[in-house]
Amino acid sequence: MIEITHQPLNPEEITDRVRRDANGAVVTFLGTTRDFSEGKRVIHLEYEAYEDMAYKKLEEIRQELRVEFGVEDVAIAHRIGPVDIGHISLVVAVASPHRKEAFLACHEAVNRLKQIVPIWKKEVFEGGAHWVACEDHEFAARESGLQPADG
Amino acid sequence: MIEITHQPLNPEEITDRVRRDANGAVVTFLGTTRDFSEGKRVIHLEYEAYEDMAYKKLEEIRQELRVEFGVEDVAIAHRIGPVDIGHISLVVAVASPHRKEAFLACHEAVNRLKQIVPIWKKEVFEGGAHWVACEDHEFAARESGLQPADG
Amino acid sequence: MQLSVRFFALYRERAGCGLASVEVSDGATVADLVGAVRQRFPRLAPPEVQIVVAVNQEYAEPDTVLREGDEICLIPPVSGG
Amino acid sequence: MQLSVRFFALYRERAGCGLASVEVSDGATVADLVGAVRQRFPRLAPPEVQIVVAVNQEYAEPDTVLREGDEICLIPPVSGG
Repeated sequence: MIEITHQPLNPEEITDRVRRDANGAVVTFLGTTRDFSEGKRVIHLEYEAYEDMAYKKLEEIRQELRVEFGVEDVAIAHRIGPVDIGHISLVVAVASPHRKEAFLACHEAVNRLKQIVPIWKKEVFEGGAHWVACEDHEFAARESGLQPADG
Repeated sequence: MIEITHQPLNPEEITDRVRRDANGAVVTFLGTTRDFSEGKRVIHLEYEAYEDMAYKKLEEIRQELRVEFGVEDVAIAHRIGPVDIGHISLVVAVASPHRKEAFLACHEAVNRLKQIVPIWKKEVFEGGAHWVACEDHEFAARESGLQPADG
Repeated sequence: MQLSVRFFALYRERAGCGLASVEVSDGATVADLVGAVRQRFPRLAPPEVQIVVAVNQEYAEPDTVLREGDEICLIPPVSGG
Repeated sequence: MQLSVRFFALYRERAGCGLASVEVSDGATVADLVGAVRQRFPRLAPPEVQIVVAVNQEYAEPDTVLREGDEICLIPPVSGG
């Protein structure tokens, strides 16, 4: 099960989708929005996705986990739109007969998601905002006298 | 929070105990009872604990995770007594600001629990039963003509 | 030919729109398209920053040749999770 | 001296009880105690299998010296999780 949604995520429901009597291990990752980022207090977060491609890339990750770790039961859900501090933006649940594969596959799923899935996070601070991981752009833009379009 | 209980475990409640606004990553492990063990259908499971020492050893693991991975927020709950197939016997939840520490610490907690915490699992099959990990004892006992006390 | 180009996140804000129609010559590559987009939206990214492009929902190399009707999207550094 | 010894899981079933009082000489070690327990409960474990002992809720070495009132428990291979 792969889902990109504006609704709050329900980790228990998502985890239940991968549980089966043959699986002795279930590993669930929750990505939650932090109150501080690089020393600055975040007051609000916003996620944006290129949805069709994001679904495709998440499905690709699920296939890779199947091949590399032999795990059949994987659920990934990402929330988009505004997400309050302390709330859940990502749930990845992996179940397998034994624990090692479940841990490795779940960790790897999150790593790959953060590398290739077209979803973006904007952190809003007091008096400013930035798109995470776009520091080079921001820095380069400041250096070259350009201002971000959003001020 | 460390707990050994005869009651069914509630993973969501246990996970919520480690969530804080400073933590961006929460990893939860569920150990669930499998329907097959080494090719034999399990019809029933039973856990037994040396409770006082088990609490002490679980607390020791929590301290080790703090020192080795810097994780402050760890919850471990183990169910004992009879546990039906597909139900949860163990919940380990670890939260930390970043994901790597949460994944490694949670995995390591489960590994250590299975090595040093005095809790035992008995699998009941059709026509037999055995205490898991006591195969050496059983094998040696059969070889020397001894029978397990429980038949 | 006219190509529709989508922008998300930082690029959407910098471009001031989520979708633009860009004119390139037939047989143009991804690199050619990026050049045309940069000319039209100079604030998008400074010259030294490479812009990643997805064609038909797959990451594309600069020498990928584009065709009319391709779904083209400029992808700023991702940060989901 | 008389020592109280606790059994769990496989050992509890093999001993047929969860608690036994075992007589050892003063200054006896864990190894001495295990010898006395094996004599009293020969079905507990075959001779070639080492029996792990916890004293006062901590794993103990065979040469650990025991004292009256120690909390002693025989620990079969653990399998929680």
